[in-house]
Amino acid sequence: MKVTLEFRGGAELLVNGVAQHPVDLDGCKWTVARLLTWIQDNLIQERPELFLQGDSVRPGILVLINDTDWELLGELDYELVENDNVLFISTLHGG
Amino acid sequence: MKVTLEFRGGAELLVNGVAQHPVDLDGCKWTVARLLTWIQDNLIQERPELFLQGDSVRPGILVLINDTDWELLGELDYELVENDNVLFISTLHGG
Amino acid sequence: PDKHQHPLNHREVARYSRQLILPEFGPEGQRKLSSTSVLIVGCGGLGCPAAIYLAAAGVGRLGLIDYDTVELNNLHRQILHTEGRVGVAKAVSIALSVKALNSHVELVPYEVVLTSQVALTIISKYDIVLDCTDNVATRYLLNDACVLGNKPLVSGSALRYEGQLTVYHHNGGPCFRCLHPKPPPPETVTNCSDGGVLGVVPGMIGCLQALEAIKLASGLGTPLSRKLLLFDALQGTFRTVKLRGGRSDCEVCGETPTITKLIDYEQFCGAAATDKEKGVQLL
Amino acid sequence: PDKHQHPLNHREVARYSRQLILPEFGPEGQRKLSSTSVLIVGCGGLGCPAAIYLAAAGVGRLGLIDYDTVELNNLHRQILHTEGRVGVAKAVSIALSVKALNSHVELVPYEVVLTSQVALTIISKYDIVLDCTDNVATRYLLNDACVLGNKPLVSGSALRYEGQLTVYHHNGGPCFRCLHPKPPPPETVTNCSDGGVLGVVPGMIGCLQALEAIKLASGLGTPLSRKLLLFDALQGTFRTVKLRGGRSDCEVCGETPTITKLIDYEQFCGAAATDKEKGVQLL
Ligand SMILES: [Zn+2]
Ligand SMILES: [Zn+2]
Repeated sequence: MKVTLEFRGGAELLVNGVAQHPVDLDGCKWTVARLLTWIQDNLIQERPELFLQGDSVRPGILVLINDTDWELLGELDYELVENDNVLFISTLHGG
Repeated sequence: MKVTLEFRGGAELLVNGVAQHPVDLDGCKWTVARLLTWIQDNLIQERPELFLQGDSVRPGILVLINDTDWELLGELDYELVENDNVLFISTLHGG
Repeated sequence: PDKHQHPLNHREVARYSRQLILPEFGPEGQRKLSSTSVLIVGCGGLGCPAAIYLAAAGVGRLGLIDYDTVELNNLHRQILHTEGRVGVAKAVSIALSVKALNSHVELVPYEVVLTSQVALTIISKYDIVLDCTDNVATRYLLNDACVLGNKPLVSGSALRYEGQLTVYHHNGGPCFRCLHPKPPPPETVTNCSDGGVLGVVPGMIGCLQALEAIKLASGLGTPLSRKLLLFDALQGTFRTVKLRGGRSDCEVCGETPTITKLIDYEQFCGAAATDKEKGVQLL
Repeated sequence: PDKHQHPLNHREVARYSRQLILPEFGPEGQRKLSSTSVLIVGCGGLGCPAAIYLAAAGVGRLGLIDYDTVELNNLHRQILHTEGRVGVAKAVSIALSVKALNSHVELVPYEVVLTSQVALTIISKYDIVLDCTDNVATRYLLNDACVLGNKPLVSGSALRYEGQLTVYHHNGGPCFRCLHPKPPPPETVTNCSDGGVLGVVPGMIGCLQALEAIKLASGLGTPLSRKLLLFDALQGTFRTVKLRGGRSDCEVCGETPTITKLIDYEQFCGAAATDKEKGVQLL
C-alpha cells in the first residue's frame, strides 16, 4: 500500500532532514499504531524517543491524516488506505 | 455534469458578488467555449462585455481549470469532465 | 448608548477612507475596531508587524508586553525597533514607532515578565489576545489565562523557514491544551536563538495575526479557528489543516476542568520562560 | 576577487546571527544578499513591508521609486510613513524609516515618475525589481523594461480583501505580457482609491515580495515562477495555481519580439499611470 509520510516543523530532523517520504507498505491492514512502529524501525535514524513515547507520538507532535487532525479519525486505530498522506508536524514556539 | 465555477479578484462582481457557483450542466460534451456562452446566458447579470470579448474572456481575466492555466490545457477547446473546477480570476493592480 | 454607534469624525473618515469604502467593513467595522482592545504578548518578530498593522487599521487600545530590551541581533526581523533604541525596553520601542504612525491609538506598554501573578489582571482589560511569544512555558500560561479569562487567543509562531498560525478558544474550537495536553520534552524545543529564523517568516505570521484580530473585532470573514495554517517559506506554500474541536476532557477548557487558576508553567514545562541565548557558539 | 567571498565583519555577525545559523542560508547567503541590489517601484502599501524586510535582512542596495508624497489616507496601510511626514516624498519617507533600522543598507530614493524615458536606465543598476505599483500602465511598463533589461520581476498586487503574487521573467517562466497580451478595458480596472483595501493585505503580499527577492538573491528554495499565489483575507486561504511558461509568440519576451524599446503605456492601456483619487464621494 502506497502512502506518503511527511515530517515538518522540525520533525524532519528525525528522518535525515527529508520532509517527504513516499513509502510502499507490505500488505493491506495498516493502522496508524502499526505505522508508528514501522516508522521507528525503518525511518528514524537515532533517538527514537524524540518521535515516540509509549505507543504514541511524543508530546508536541501533531498528526494530520490527509490534512485532518487524527483525533477526528480514531488516532492510533485509524486504518490507512491507498494514497493517504500522513503529516507529522512539530509545533513551533519561536517568535 | 457537475462542475464548480469560481469568480475571484473582482470577477465575482459580474455574478451577483457570489464567488462559488456549483452548477449542473445538461449533457456531457462541454468545451470551455460552450461553457463561456452558458455563463453569459445564465450567470452574468448585466454588462456581459465585462466578461466576454469576441468568443473568449476579456483581457485581464485569467482562466484556471483545476488550478492550472487553461493555456496549458487547450483553452477554449478543453473538454470539461465531472467535478472540474473552473476559476475566473480578475488580475489585481492595486498596491 | 452603544459604544459602536458614535459617528466617525472627519479625521477618521479621512484617515481610514480606503477601508471605509470596503462594503463588508464600512463605518460599522471601523467603529467596532476602534472600540476593541488588543493585547500583544511579545514585542519581537511577531509582535512588531502585528502591532503596526493593528494600529494602522485603527484598533482602539493596544497593550504591549515585553520584559526585554532591544538587542542588535533582533533587528534582522523586529522591524519596529531601531539601531538608536538598542538597550531600550521593547514594549516602549514598539509604542514609539506605532505612535508616529497613528497617534490616536491608546498605547499601554508593559515592561514586565508575564507571570501567573499578573497575567489574569492584565488580560482582563483586553478583548483579544495575541500570542507573539517565543517559549513553551509562556504559551501554556497565556493559553490557560485566556481560557480562564474567556478571551480568544490568536497564536502565531515561527522558526527557521516555517510559520504556524491558529485562533484558540474561540467559538467551540480547541485551546492550546486541547491539542497539547502534555508539554514537549524540553530537549525537543528549539527557539529562534538556537535554531535561527528568516526574518520575513515572523513578518508574515505577525501580519496574519493582525488580520485575524481585525476579523474577530469587526466580525468580518471566517476566523482561523479549528484550523491550523502552516507556512513554508522555502517552497512558498501555505497549507491549512483541520483541527479537533475543544476537548470535553481538556484540563482547562473541558467540562470538568482541573486547572482553575494559573500554575507554575516553568515547572510544568521543565523550561524557562525566555528565548535568551545560552552562550552557544554560532559560527 | 569574487565579491561574495569577503568575510563577514563582527558587526554583521552580531546583527544577522539569527539568520546566519540557518544552515541553508549561512554566511554565504548573507554575502550574496549584501552584494545584491533591489529596486522597489512604488513606496505604498506593498513597498513599505517589502523595503523594511529586505533592509532588515541585509540587502546591499535598495532603490526606492515614488513620485508621490505621503497623505493621511495612506497611513492605514503604508506603515513606514508617519503622521509627521504627511507631505514628504514617499521615497524619502521610506528611506528615513529603513535607515533607522539598518544604516548599513545603501538607500537610493528616486522622487520621479517611472516613465519610458527613465525606466531602463534606472533598472539597469539593479539585480532584482519589485513591482509594488498601483496601476496597469506602470505594470506593463515595468514588465517590458524588466524583459528588455533582463531582470526578474517580483510582482505583487492587492485590492479589497485579496492579494496576488508571482515572479515574472525568471527561469523560463512567463512575463506579464505572456499572461496578458492585451490590457484590460479601463472600466474594468479598480484601484485602491476606488475599491478600497484592507491594509494588512498589501502587508502580507509585500512581505512575500521581500521573501521572493531574498530567495532569488541567495539561491534559497523555490521561487514563485510559473505559479501565481492567490490570497483571500476573509477566508484566510492561500491558493497557488500553475501558470503557462513564457510564450514563444510573446510580443516582448518571445522569439521574435516586436517590442524592442519602451512604448507609451498610458496610451496602450488607455489609462493614466496613477492611483489618484478622482474626486469620488466616498461616504
Ligand atoms: Zn482546551
Ligand atoms: Zn512574455
